[in-house]
Amino acid sequence: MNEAAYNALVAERFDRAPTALGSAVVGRAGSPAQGAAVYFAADVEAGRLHNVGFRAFACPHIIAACSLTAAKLEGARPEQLVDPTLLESLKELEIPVEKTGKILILKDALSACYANFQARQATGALS
Amino acid sequence: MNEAAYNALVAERFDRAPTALGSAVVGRAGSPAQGAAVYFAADVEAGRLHNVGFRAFACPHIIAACSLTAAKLEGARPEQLVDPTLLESLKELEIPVEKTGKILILKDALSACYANFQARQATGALS
Amino acid sequence: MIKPVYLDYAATTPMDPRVRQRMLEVMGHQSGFGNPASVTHVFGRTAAAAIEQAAAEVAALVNANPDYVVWTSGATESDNLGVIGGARYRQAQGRHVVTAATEHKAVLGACAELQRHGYEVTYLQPTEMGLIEPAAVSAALRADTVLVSIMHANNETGVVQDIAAIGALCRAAGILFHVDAVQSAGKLPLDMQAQYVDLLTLNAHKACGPKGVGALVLNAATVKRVEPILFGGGQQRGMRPGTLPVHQIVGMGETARLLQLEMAEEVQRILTLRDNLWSGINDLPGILLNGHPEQRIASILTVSVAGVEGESLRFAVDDLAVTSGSACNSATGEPSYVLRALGRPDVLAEASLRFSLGRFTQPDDIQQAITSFRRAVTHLRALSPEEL
Amino acid sequence: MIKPVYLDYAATTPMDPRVRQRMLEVMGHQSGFGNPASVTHVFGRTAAAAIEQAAAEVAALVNANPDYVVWTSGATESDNLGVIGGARYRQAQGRHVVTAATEHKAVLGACAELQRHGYEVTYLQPTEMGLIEPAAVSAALRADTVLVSIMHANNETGVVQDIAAIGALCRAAGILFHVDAVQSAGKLPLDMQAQYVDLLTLNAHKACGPKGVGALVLNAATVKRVEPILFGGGQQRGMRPGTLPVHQIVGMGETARLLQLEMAEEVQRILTLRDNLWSGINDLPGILLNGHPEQRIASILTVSVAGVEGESLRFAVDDLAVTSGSACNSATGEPSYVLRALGRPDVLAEASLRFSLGRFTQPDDIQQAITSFRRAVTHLRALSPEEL
Ligand SMILES: Cc1ncc(COP(=O)(O)O)c(C=O)c1O
Ligand SMILES: Cc1ncc(COP(=O)(O)O)c(C=O)c1O
Repeated sequence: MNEAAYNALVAERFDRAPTALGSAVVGRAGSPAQGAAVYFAADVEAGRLHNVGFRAFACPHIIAACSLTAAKLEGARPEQLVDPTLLESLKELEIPVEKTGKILILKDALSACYANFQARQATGALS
Repeated sequence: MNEAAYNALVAERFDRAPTALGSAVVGRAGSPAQGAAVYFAADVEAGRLHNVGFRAFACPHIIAACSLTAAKLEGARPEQLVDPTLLESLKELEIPVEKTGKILILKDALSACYANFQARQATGALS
Repeated sequence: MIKPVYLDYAATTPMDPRVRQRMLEVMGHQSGFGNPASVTHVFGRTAAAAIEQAAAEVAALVNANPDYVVWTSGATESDNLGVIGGARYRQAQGRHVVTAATEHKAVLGACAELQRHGYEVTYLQPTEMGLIEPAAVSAALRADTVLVSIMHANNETGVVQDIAAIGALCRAAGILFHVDAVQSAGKLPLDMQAQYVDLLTLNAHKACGPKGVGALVLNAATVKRVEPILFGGGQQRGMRPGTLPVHQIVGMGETARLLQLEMAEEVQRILTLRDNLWSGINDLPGILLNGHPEQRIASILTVSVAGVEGESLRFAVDDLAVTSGSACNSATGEPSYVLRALGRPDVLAEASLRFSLGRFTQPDDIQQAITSFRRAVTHLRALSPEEL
Repeated sequence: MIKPVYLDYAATTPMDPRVRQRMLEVMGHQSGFGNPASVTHVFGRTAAAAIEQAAAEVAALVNANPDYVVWTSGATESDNLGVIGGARYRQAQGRHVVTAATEHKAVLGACAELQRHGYEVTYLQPTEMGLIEPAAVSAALRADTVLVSIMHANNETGVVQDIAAIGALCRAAGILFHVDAVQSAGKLPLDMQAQYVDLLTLNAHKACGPKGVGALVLNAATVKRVEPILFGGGQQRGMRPGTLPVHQIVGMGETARLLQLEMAEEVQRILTLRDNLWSGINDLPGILLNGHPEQRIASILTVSVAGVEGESLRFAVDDLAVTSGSACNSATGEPSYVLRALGRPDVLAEASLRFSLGRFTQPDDIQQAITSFRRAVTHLRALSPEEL
């Protein structure tokens, strides 16, 4: 119950200004009614993600998780959007178990982003 | 309920040491089980009561009432034991109404005392 | 760590140093500590006299007879005693009770307990503005209605009900009228006679007095007693047993005295502060006032913020001590049932903040609240995908 | 006016200045005043932490789990919650309760309330010494017995029951055992595990803490909850709603800490004082000790005086603040039902004085009590017709 249980890393990540958003690949999941809506976007250059950014209607833990994940993806290969190890560093945020459902929304947004990458690659829209 | 409601006169009368008791005429009424037992006694000389004293197993109000009454009877004529005005001065003690029953015991003891006077007079025991 | 600005007076309040002082006088180990039931000695009688004075102070605030102030452990117990004890006292007349969906949980919980014991309860729905219309109360009354419980000012929205009108209806029908006046005491005039209130719930800690003490005040003209809900040594004419906590009661008496003394000025001061707060934030888009815009107490301002998530909103204003929903709900983490009853969807009920002002609130505090709130809303909207 | 000597610690006690000091720290208007349910801000969390500490202090005194301390408004409420809430929690198992005729009215009143709701209650009679024999409890248990409530030390006589033996019986039979330990806390060792106690009633004001706060402690190993008897905001896991009175609870915590710290020495000191009192008066004829001469707590000495009237006896010792019967009875003016249950006739029950000693009692006080008592008895006997 104690909402105060946000650690310093959550607070730091929560307070950051929104970052630049790429536009080449995008992915969205969730809705306010579900308790969280998450949006990821990035540019792709030379097979690497750039300007990885996010937007979120979500609690502080999920906002911090988005921020941390976006930072980690900067310069990464698109496959890493769905790399099972990608979210490991979220442990540092000490997100309470009852928010597992909301982390899934974040994951879904990343998957959607990767699906968008694959679709755009298939159409040759990405070099 | 407030037992503290004893006025200064009650306190003063309650604290007095027991007085000398005559022995010519005596009267008793009540019992501990009834909540009060009162005993009056006096000598009779030249048609007047002397050494009017009392003993009481009773609450402070009734003890004070006995004390006041005994004092008033000192030197009085025996008929005054049953004089309806005798107990008027008890007003000063501000005895609560719920103790009316106990005042009756006091009255009964005075009446018994007077009855004893009459009986002894009839037998010629009193001059 | 810098203390946040305290704007949560509707949850509880800092104790006024004057109240504290009066309490201290009966917390000594030399005097003032007696058991008021110990009428056989001066320690007890002194304590009893202190309680009589406190009863007079509380009764004066609400125009009641001091002999009919029943001391309790707080408003929760007063509400329980008023509703359950009042209904049981009248149970020969029937077993139907009327209340509103927006009442405090202490009233709703007491009603639910009555239901478990065979009573029927009608829960009136408020208008979108939070009002319980007297006509709606009137329509709900039945031949077997024994009690109506409608609060004066709502703890989440500050909306004020027309208790005089509802009281008049009940009086005419011979039905007990219970009012929870916890949030309105000292903020609105209270007069149990003029407002036809039979049973009135008060506590001290929402008005700069001690926590853990309250009163159920009976209108001596209409109701001589209620059935007890706690059982014991027969104190308080058998209506509420237990050793009376003298320091607490003395604190509540002083609380009432200060409320009465300072009400007129203080309400004006708070109103100005609250209006400044509102005009400092309501130019942002999507800021919705919860509850009626005029029929409300000065000290509470509850807003919902469109397009932001509730938990993040609270976190973003963590330099402000405010509540989302009532303090009780803040422990359960659920969106406020009161705001939902006003028709707010869950997302908006969640993204709400209650600013509640009080005796020690200063203009600087309001300035900080405005700054913090604007920063938070702007930040969260910038982060939000809804804005894209 | 000269203050009488206070020898009425069993009715209530002066507050220890150390307890008062701790309370003051959370009665400020700058800090410590939060609502512990307001978990969203530091004011609330600070208050919640203070309450956790108090729970640890109370739990340590009785060997319990701090998470299972339920705060109440005092022992009356704790007794009600323990008896009614405990019985209702187990109601699927049956509706029979066992208690004693010499229990506090808070327990007897709670039992009577259960009876009004279809329960059966067996009231055990004590021996002439005031003991409730474990064998008598055992004989009263039935297949549908759900709860036994027996107090530890009696408030009128100081007689101590063998709760470990009774607890073992109940545990073996799977029956909840509730103990009112108000008078024994800090005077006798209390261990909910070793004594097989499931539900324990405590308060603060009988042990130099604040009035108006108590606890029902649950034995986490055997009973996870009781049914609430007050209804509201869901605080304390729904077992007892209402804003927690932080200063009161902090005061009770400190009270418990001091009891534990000082018990051994303090009990010895009090025992010496009480023995001096007893040997200073018992050479007078017709002075009868009420209750068992050894199985008793150090702090209470209750005597009946043959041949004197009760009200006059109390008046004659008005330089002593003592009680005839318990403080509760002193408000009703009736002779003690506890002394009557011990077989004392009304006249002797009426002519009884309870001397109860405590933390601030000094040898001088005892000297004055002896002098005053002897003077009173001598005076009244001299006035009495029974002596003739
Ligand atoms: C309107 C109202 N009624 C009752 C209560 C319960 O008050 P207490 O905490 O004194 O039990 C509160 C506060 O929580 C309230 O705001
Ligand atoms: C044994 C016992 N239980 C319960 C109580 C009731 O305590 P409180 O006054 O805290 O309600 C008392 C004191 O009156 C007592 O002595």
